[in-house]
Amino acid sequence: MPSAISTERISKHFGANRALDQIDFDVAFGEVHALVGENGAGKSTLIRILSGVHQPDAGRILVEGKEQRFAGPHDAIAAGIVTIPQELRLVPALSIAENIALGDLPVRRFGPMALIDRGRLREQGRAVLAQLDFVPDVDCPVSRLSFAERQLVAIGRALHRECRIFILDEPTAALEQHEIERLFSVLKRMRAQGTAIIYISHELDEVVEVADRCTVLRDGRVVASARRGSFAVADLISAMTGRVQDPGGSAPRALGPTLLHMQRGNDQPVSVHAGEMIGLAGLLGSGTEAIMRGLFGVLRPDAGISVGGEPRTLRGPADAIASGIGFSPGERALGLVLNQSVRDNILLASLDQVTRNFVVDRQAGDRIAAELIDLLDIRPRRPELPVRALSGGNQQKVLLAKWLARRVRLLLLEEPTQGIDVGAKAQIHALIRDFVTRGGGALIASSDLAELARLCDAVLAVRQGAITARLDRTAGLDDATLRTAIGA
Amino acid sequence: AAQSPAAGDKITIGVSLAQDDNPFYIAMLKGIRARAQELGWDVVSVSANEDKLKQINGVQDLVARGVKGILISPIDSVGVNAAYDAAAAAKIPIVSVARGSASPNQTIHVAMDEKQIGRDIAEWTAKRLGGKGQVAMLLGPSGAPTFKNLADGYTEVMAKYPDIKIVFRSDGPLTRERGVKQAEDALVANPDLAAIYTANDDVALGATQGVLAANRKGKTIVTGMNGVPPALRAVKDDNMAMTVELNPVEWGRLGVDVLATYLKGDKVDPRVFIKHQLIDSSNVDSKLPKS
Amino acid sequence: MKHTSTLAAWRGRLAGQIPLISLIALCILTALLTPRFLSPLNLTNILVQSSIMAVIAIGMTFVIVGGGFDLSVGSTAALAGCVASMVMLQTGITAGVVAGIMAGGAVGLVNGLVIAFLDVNPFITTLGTMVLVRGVVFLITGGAPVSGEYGLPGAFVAFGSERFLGIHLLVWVPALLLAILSFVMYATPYGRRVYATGGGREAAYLSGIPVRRVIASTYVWCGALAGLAGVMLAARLQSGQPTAGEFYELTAIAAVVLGGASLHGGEGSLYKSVIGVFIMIVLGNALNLLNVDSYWQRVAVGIVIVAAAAAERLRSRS
Amino acid sequence: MKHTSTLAAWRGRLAGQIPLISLIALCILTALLTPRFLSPLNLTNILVQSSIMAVIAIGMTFVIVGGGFDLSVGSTAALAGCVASMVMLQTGITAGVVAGIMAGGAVGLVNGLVIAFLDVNPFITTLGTMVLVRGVVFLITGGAPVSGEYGLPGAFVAFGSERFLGIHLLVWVPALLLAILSFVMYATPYGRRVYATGGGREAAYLSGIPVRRVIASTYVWCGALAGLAGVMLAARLQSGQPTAGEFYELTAIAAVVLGGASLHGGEGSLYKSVIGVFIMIVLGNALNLLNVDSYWQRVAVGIVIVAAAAAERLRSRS
Ligand SMILES: Nc1ncnc2c1ncn2[C@@H]1O[C@H](COP(=O)(O)OP(=O)(O)OP(=O)(O)O)[C@@H](O)[C@H]1O
Ligand SMILES: Nc1ncnc2c1ncn2[C@@H]1O[C@H](COP(=O)(O)OP(=O)(O)OP(=O)(O)O)[C@@H](O)[C@H]1O
Ligand SMILES: [Mg+2]
Ligand SMILES: [Mg+2]
Repeated sequence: MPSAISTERISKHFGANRALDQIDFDVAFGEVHALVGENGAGKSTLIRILSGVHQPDAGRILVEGKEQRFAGPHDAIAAGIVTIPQELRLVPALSIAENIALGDLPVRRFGPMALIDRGRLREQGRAVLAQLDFVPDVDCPVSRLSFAERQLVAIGRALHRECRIFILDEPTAALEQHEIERLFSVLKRMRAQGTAIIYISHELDEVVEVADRCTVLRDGRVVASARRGSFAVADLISAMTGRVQDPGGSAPRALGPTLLHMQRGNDQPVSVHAGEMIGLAGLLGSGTEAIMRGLFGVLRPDAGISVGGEPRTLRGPADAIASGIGFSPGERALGLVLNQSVRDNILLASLDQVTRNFVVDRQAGDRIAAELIDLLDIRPRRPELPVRALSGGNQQKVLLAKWLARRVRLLLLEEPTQGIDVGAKAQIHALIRDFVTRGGGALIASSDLAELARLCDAVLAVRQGAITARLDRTAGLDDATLRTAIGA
Repeated sequence: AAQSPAAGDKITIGVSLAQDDNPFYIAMLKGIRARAQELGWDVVSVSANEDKLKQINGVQDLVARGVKGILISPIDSVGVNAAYDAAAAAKIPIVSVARGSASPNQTIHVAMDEKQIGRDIAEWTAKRLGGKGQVAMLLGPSGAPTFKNLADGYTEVMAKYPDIKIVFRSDGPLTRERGVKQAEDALVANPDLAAIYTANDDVALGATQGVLAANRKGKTIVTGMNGVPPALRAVKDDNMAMTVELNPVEWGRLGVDVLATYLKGDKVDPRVFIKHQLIDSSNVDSKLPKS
Repeated sequence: MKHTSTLAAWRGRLAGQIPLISLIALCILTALLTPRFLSPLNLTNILVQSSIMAVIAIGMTFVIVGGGFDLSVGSTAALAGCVASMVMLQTGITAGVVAGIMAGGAVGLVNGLVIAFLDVNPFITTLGTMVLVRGVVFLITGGAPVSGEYGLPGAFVAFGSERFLGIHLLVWVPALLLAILSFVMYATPYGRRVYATGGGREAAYLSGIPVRRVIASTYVWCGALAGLAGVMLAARLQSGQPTAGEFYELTAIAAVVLGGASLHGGEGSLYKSVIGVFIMIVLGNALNLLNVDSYWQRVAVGIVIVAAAAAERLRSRS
Repeated sequence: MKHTSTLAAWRGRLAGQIPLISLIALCILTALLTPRFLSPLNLTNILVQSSIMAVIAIGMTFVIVGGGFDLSVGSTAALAGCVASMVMLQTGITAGVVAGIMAGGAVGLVNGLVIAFLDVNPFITTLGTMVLVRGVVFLITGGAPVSGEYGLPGAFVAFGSERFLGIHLLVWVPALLLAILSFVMYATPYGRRVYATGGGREAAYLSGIPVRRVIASTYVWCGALAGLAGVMLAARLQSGQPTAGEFYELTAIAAVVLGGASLHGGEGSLYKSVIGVFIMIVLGNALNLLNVDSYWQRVAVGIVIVAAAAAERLRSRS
């Protein structure tokens, strides 16, 4: 039996940048084939080619052994390929139900006329989301949903389409353990029904759990491919990075003065000391976003905030930044000016620091940008490249670099390692640790409870908008306790 | 039939002019208001700004307001017939001033003889040029019949002079700015230009600046039309060769008088003409305000 | 709990109707200031005066919901009116009307192809066609109004003034269009594709919606409806007028935006755009009835436009 | 390898200069068709004719880079010209010029405050002020040009025609502005904030940039520069003209977009906008010199605008 879909020597360039180099790749019906690799390795580019968004410079795509050319996504969809792209693409003004059925609306026919069947539209939306244990009002416009909820809608949209080949590009980046498990059970059922699945993730544990086969990309080339049972997390890492991972140990740190303190009603206080990393954990829609934004002055907090021991009213991000706070939002597009260069984005919050005599000191700016690009290993090392041309993981690093350039004392980080490869994740963890060791503080909201458990000195659990518990490392911290605390 | 107003009942008349931002119509409205006040009438004015539909709408609004008579300077001779129909349906007399209409419901037209004015300008220019030379025409807005008639009269006469050639024609809005730019370009394209015809004084005043800038003062003459004060001064200063005085204030007064006569029930000719006069250096002094 | 949520829902529903509320407020205020406002004659006038702009605004809504912009509608209406008149004088009324609408559709098609398939900015493309089409109109008419020796056919001119069931024929046109096309926008897959394309082109594209074809189609709608408006205008002006329709584009876009559509695309509804047209027309009518000086009228129009738009913004704030 | 990358870099650099290339192509074509095009008189004319629109386009670039839109520049220029003339006749030249520019800045401030702080759509806000300001101009002037009994002061009128180092004073103004303001846009934190705000308002906000103040400031620039342009226009027309500046808004926006700015904000440069102005002015000049019929001129202008914009698009495609 031929493969469901396969590629032969696919290559793709962006300008002088070679994203893919002679890729041979295939997936069979009833198989989950995982694709892993560092940020910028070319995974998404390969997916975009398989789903008709990009056209390859060279090479062939075969669907069930027959060569196919995709002029656009509609051709790929017609060939039975459904994709959840890495960047969520939803229509904010349309309802959840309409987004799910976008491009394939249920209709009733009256002779030549086709009218939308709204009842069926809603039902389909509800049914498909129920598989993921997500039961929203499907008439609600997507613009009102949180990032993670939108990710569920995007998954729902893909599940809605009957397909023979299903491609998921980092579908779980913002998701909770519970939703991830639901997704996996759906995937397993689809595999049992004979669907071919391509799965991309930086969560190598997930990959080992779900994949029948795993291919590793590095710098646009296939460097390894193995079947279930013959690969483990460590092998994948060394294939991806070409080196053996050293587990970053956490050096003991001395706590400094309180950097941030917030007390709301009867809640547990939020307090971050210099040298401390505090986690913020909560289920979908539990209100961690609102807490972070309140601390950054975006939402008017209903509580006394003090920064560095002094009470402050934060009237906006500018106030928060002036008090030494930096914030990186979970949705990258909100933190980056996508059409501006890496350099300009890094300097965005520190323009006044690099200004001499009312003029931006270009050399100083270039130096700072270059240092941070080095430090964070942002690739490609071209400060003048627009941020939109960077892979997702590298964009995430730029977001962090922006605040390191500003030398803030306190970082508010939402999903700081979302979509980041293992190597880079360790790098970023090390960077945050280093930042904290040098007298900074960090408040980290993450849906990855294991990450919080590994990283933080204490984790605050959020339920229905209230901070209900504080779990200290000294009292033992692991994802199971966290899960119980947030009510998962 | 005309209704004769009951004594003591204050009469309101409606006015719909083609533009409200043109000195010509501003002066005309002044004349209308002044004469109406003398008669003890009220005036309601709506503007159209060269938008035909807006003029129809405005007249409809006047009819809805219950005016006793309407003075209109129609933007187009056919295009605003619906305005005349609306007035007729309400049995309100409607008098065209300056521009005219082909509508059968036009009660009276207080007109100027546009073609004749164009001919007169052309004759004057031809005489001044000695029957030969290149001429540029800066016309009015495309499609407006008044300016078409003026230009037709002008070209009709110039056609009779074999040595006079019209080498440049352009239409557009009646602004000073356009006059400058078009004159500049016309003079680059035709450095020996002997005369520039313009459809109105504002364009003419702009054109004189273009002539000055190209160092053609005295060699390229500019003619205008309307006789507004700055143009008279330019004629006096020898920057402009000639303009045509229409005296819009008088025109407005005449319109009100014609309407008054009609409302009294007296008979009026369907077409009443207003006089025009060419103004050049020979007679400009009598027209300038005494200071 | 139940109580507040009903209240909130009501507030939300009210907020969605701010254009309508603004219109009603405007009407009440005018009616208080002058009783003539509510006279049957005046109400009829308002309907007739709104009809042509309403047809254009309906077409403009397609384009704006699809994420575009069309400055060429005024010139297109003039073209259609002149073409219709010329053909009508030769061949007959039906042929003339069809020719006018098709001329409009052709302009829309050009706009649509250039914008959707060559990716040229809609502002600049339709500014170009606005100027170009006006040139074509002057070329084919020689700049003079088209009404033939003896005027346009009587039956056609009558269309500009006759009534059916007491309502002017000119008013029936947008009324029927509104009913049919609202249905198309709301209930057919095509309509939802327009919203999806305008609201998120990438998402629509990745869902297999032929976004380019959808975008091009919105301009064809807009052009054809501007053409129809031009034909109606010719009936009302009893001639094809080459200079007709100046500034229509800005009025139409203003009406659509006053109706709550977003110039970023994906939002807006035909019915609210028509409300926007009424706001503009009633405002002009009221100022005329109140004998407001034409210079002050401009000041008042400017203020009301901004105020109405500001009120509409309160919605997204609340 | 080295070779191809230099080639690619060159191609990229060329593609960034498509507006300039279009302009040069247009000039060469015209010069071949008529030798008069390159005469010193004509080149001077082109510079002078471009100067006023260039000043407006520079201001418009601020607004468009900041993610906005301004339709009110034409009315604002008329207001400034009339205010300057009126004040000048009373008080003196300097006071008049300052009053004109400040009147423009005041209109810009109103636009900016309404748009940035009330979140009203820029299109509708500036459409409103466009109409409103025109009304104010007519009110203060009574609709008649302002030039006093004996004309505006001679020294002021001379400014509209005199030269310095062989170049008209009118031309020096945009030249100096371009130099100074390009520096502001590129090298100062303020300039970078304008780009960031236009390119990603949310990201700029979350980076501590006072986006509302930045947006409002772009409209003040635009208004004040439109005011300055109005003053220059008054000098050139030797009077304050209440009807001046109609359609300036569309021409200015077209020039900025032809110069490669994005109407979505965050992209564009002052120098390229001025190139866009030259394209528009040279085109009109060329058609006049070639004695193209004014109807055909419209057709040609429309085609060239769309073609130039399409050429500019090729950049992002290649
Ligand atoms: N549109 C584009 N223009 C220019 N370069 C691009 C573009 N898209 C991707 N690239 C480049 O191609 C390379 C591969 O990117 P790709 O997005 O496929 O990486 P990825 O493996 O999906 O990374 P990540 O794990 O971070 O999502 C990167 O170097 C990236 O910078
Ligand atoms: N969101 C997008 N991302 C990337 N490329 C896009 C996007 N939108 C459009 N394109 C480009 O547009 C091209 C085709 O566009 P599109 O699919 O909209 O055409 P279409 O309307 O489907 O036409 P047809 O069905 O006739 O082929 C693609 O090659 C692609 O490069
Ligand atoms: Mg990727
Ligand atoms: Mg296609």
